[in-house]
Amino acid sequence: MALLEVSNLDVRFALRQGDVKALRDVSFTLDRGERLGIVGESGAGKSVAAFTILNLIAKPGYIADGSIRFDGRELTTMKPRQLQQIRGNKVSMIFQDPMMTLNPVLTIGEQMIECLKAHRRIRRRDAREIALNKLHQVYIPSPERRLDQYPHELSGGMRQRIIIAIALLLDPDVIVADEPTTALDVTIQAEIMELLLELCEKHNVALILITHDLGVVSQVTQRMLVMYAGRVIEQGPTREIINDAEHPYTQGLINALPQMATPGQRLNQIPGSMPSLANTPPGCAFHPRCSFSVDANGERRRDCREVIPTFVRSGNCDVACHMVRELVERHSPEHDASDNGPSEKREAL
Amino acid sequence: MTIAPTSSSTTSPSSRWARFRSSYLLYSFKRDWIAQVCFAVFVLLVAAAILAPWLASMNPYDLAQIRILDSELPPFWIDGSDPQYLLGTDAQGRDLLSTILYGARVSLIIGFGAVMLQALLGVTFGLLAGYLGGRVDAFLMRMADIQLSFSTLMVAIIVGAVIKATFGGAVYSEYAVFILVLIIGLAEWPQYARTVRASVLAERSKEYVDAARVMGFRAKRIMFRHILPNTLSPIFVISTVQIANAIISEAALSFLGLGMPETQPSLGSLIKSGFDYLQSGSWWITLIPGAVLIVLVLVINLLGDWLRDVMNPRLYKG
Amino acid sequence: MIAFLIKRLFHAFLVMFIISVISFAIQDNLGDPIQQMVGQSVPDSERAELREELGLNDPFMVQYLRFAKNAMHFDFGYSYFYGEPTIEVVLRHLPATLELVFATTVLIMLFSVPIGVYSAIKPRSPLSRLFMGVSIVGISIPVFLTAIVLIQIFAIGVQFTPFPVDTGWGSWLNGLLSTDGGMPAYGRGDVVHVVGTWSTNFASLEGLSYLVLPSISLASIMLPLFIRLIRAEMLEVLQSDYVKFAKAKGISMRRIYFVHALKNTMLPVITVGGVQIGTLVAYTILTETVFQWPGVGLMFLDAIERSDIPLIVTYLMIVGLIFVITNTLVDLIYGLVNPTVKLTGKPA
Amino acid sequence: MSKVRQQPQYPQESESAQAGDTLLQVRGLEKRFPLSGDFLEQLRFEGGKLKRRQAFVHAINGVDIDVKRGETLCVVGESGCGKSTVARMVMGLLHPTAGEIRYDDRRIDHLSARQLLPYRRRMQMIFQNPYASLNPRMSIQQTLEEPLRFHHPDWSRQQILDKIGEVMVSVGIDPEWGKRFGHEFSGGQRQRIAIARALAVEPEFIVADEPISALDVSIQAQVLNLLMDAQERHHLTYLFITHDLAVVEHFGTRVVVMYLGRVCEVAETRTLFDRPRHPYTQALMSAIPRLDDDGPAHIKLPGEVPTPVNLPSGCVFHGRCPHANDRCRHEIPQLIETQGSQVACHAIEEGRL
Repeated sequence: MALLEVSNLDVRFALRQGDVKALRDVSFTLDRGERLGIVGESGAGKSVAAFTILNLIAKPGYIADGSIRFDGRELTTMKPRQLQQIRGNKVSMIFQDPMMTLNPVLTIGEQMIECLKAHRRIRRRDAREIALNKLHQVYIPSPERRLDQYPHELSGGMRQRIIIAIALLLDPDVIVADEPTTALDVTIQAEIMELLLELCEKHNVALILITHDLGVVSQVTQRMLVMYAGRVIEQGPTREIINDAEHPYTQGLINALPQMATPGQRLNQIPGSMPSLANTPPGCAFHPRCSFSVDANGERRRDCREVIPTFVRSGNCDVACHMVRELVERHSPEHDASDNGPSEKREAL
Repeated sequence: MTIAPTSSSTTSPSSRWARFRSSYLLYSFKRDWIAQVCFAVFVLLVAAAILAPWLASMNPYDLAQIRILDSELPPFWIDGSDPQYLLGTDAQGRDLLSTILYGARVSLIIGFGAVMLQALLGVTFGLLAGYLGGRVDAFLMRMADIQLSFSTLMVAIIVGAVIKATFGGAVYSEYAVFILVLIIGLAEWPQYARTVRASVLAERSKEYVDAARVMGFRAKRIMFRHILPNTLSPIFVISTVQIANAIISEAALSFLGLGMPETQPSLGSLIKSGFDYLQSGSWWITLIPGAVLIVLVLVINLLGDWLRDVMNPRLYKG
Repeated sequence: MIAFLIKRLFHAFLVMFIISVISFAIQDNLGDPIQQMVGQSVPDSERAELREELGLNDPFMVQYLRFAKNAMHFDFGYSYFYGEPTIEVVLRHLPATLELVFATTVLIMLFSVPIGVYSAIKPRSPLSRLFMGVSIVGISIPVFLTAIVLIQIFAIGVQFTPFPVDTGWGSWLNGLLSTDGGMPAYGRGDVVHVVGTWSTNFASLEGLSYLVLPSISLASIMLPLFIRLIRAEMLEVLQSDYVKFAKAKGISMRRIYFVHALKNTMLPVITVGGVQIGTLVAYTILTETVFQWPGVGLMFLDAIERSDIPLIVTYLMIVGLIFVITNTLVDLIYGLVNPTVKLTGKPA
Repeated sequence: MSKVRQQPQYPQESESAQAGDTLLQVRGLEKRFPLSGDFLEQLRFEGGKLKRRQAFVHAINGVDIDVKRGETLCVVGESGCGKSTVARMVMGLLHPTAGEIRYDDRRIDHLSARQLLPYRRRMQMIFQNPYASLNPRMSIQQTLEEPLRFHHPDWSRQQILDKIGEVMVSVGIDPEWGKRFGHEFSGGQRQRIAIARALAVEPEFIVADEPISALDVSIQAQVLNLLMDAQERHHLTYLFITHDLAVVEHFGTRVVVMYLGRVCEVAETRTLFDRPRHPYTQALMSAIPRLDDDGPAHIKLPGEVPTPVNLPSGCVFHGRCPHANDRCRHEIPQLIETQGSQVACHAIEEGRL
């Protein structure tokens, strides 16, 4: 059984224009010790996904449908008190901006010890000992001194290390890291990423890494999801997707990287921009930007325009694309091959 | 390759009126009944005050119309009232309703006048301090700080007292409206200046200002054409609150005897003149104008609150 | 730390200097001591002599320096009306005002924090809406009107008889809507002498009852401001990343509200609020006038009526000193409470 | 005041013959910002005495840069290395503390706003944050119209409208949308409009300060392509500020690597990426996450970037450099020519590296 099982998750934000669907029909699993990347551009819903896992989505956001099972327990319907016992204890989080994540008026030690005391019956002195030990693990120089310092006395890289130490404090099963290195400088980024990878491997902690950086995902994770306009459009082993993406959007995203083009030549751009979540096109959300969805007559394919694609298995990956389905079905005689996604449904928009 | 704007669902707004009609301001006004009621009451009060000479049954400034024998008559719902005086009369036998209408007019004139003066001073100094920075900024803001730490009411009282002592009570009464506008304007400009400065600083650090500088536009053009329009919403919001404050300040000064004379009463001086008769049971002389004052200030404050929520500007705290 | 203190002290001196210049300018232009010292009958030549003797013909700067030197020793001359040193008159009235301000401050602190925090934590609850509604009404009522209404209701009494008096329920409802009055609303009542010019209202129940209406009406102007300020700050803090992170750590909501959020909320409240407490002294002029409270505010207003210039100037200087002291204290407290200020004068 | 040059439609065409000559020359540029405000804040308590000490942020500490006509010079470095400060000084948004900036062989850093005016048309700037670089109270039409009216007071209304239409089409924005306001557009579209604003006055030189950092990957590609198109069409010269080495590799003609307000290395893009010389350049390159696994092993730098308030003595990089020796701690290295690149490093000069 998977450690974390997210199925058919729908998250909405009740805004004054009506409900905005931030996540639609998102499903994935995470095994013990596995490292999963969630990739997408801004507005794809990846951060919402990160916060939803711990049911931390704040009003006006709410989980409209679906389930999140952690270790066999359903998190979406769990009582706040029980949920509190899982947060920071079994599943912990790392936020994007280390400058904003630590409380400016509490010492580092206080913020570490309170976390231990919230989850264990433990004496203050012992808690301090554990905190110190964790600071050692994240290679913070002179950790004793740090415990009595305030966040503003430390640099961004140092703070992110401390946040990683806090995330590891109670030896969690899963760490959810929401763009943990985006706010940092390139050289610091690489160090933080390496540290995170090292610690996850050493302690057999599963990692969900939310990022927009394909390079980071390809170096750290084993499996990845690609999100577009609130939906997962492709998922599978990271190497396989990076080397041979099936979905036109994933392909476009990878090909748009400067390193994929000859220096001095034009980059392979995807036209247009991601639709806002309040205004997603019907059918496949990517179809207005997709260069493959045009049929022989030069018109947009009807299914792309009208039908939301479901997952089709291609190699080890699941892809939500009508054209990929066609290709796969043409090549395999058994049509019922591996349609393990939810049944096709039309969405009125 | 051309690209349509993201919000292609909205129709292209062409005129200012069309833009206003599709604006969030109007949208939220239509949905907020408190704002609607407040706006209606405010318009009603302002209209009544402007039309006072036509609405009022008598002119309280005209001594010939006052009948001293009719003094301290209660409002219509209390025994012993005279139907001629709907809300009763004050201690000098003036019709209270008429006096209130005229008084509200004086209060509103002073309120708006003082805020215009404040805005003139505050926006000018705030813009200068924010855009020029350096010593100008340090000096202006230190002055503002000192004045604010002394509290605006205190400054107003002191300035009022000095003017009264210099020119004497008679002159003071004669030019009371102008003096009060001056006093309240001088006392409260720092609020404006600090708000404007804070938002100028925020705007100035934005890249569109750099872009304008790179284009070679002169400082005056950047200040007035680029920065000022973007600080309008905090100015607008603070203006509503400041009108309410100015009306309260005027009332307080009048109550202390530093405001409008009793022959030309504002709401504040009406309250003051009635206060002496409170113990003798004639509560209406002080409490009815008081209620009008409260309603007037309350609706302005509620409108200001609503505006702040809608426009969501960065206001200077404190 | 020492540089911080010196900076604050220098700032305080600067403010006092400006206040003293203004005060002196008022005295120099408005007060004519000769007029007060001698009668109308004294001929002009003699006046001129006296003028010379008193140094009133000296240049402005010389006269100011003399004024400042005397001011250092709290010597502001004699009151025209009382005929005694102004500083003594002020000191006699000061305890009454300070006690009123103190009682008001206690009221504000007691109510603003719990109400502000509650309405931030539960912004949609009916009780929060009620608090916010009442607070905006409170802001909109001038302090002297609050005082008048309080006097009408609790001192004079209100008789409402909208229900039939002869039925049991009717008179019960009428009784509910009516008040007997009787609360003391004029002056300080009996005070207990403590030391020097200080007599206190806090020593007896009787004395305290005289404080009730004035302090409530004085609090009515500040309390809503504080409630709204605390609520706004708290709402902002609750949106912050570090509060979200604390939630993700599994910390109890109680701890998040009262340890993580409250301290960050109170930092700006200290700076803004501290200054406001200082300005309460200014508002005492209004409450003291309504309640005939024998404090410096009432004294100041009388002095204006009587054109008692030396007394006005003394009041300005003393109140200015009080403002400066509160502001400096607030800055110090802020520096001590906020770890990001290293007391070097700038945020780190 | 220098004479306003009469510019033909594309003035660079005649000048492109001289491609390769230096358009912008920066020499010994320094910029420090006072850290403490007024006199009182400079007081420090030292050894029982009060002393006045002015603290500075040493943002730029002696930078030499040459931009050749027609090229794209990329300036890379981490936050706080001063790359944006250089850009802003070149554009006259900040005044240098020391050093000089010459444009087309004329010194421009000490000119008054009025004297700079003729250069404003020739030099333009594109900014990082597309959400802040358009005036929210002006429509796109107004945004584009204002610079044209300002710089071409003699143009007729039709001429101006034609020009606006032309630049809008050239950046891929439908001229029909001119009446709309900035907030109605997405980030990528706003950046296009900002580029159109810069192009409208027909500059020959554009400073782009992290123009794509705030954009999504797929939009970055669009904007980079647009910048390359514009360069080709108008023979533009770019000073391109970025922290993204992948973009540099693709886009730059030459690269300047900066660290803590100094230049570490200057080289042709190909040379730099094939053979990074300076230890910092090497570390920086090894830190880019690559799609493939065969990138160079990550070189770990000890410590973090020091604050520019207390600048390290000698080589600014010595605190984190694995090859630093005593000389590095005391002597400031100068740029030296070596194997096609200019490097400021004692270790390389001494042949230790």
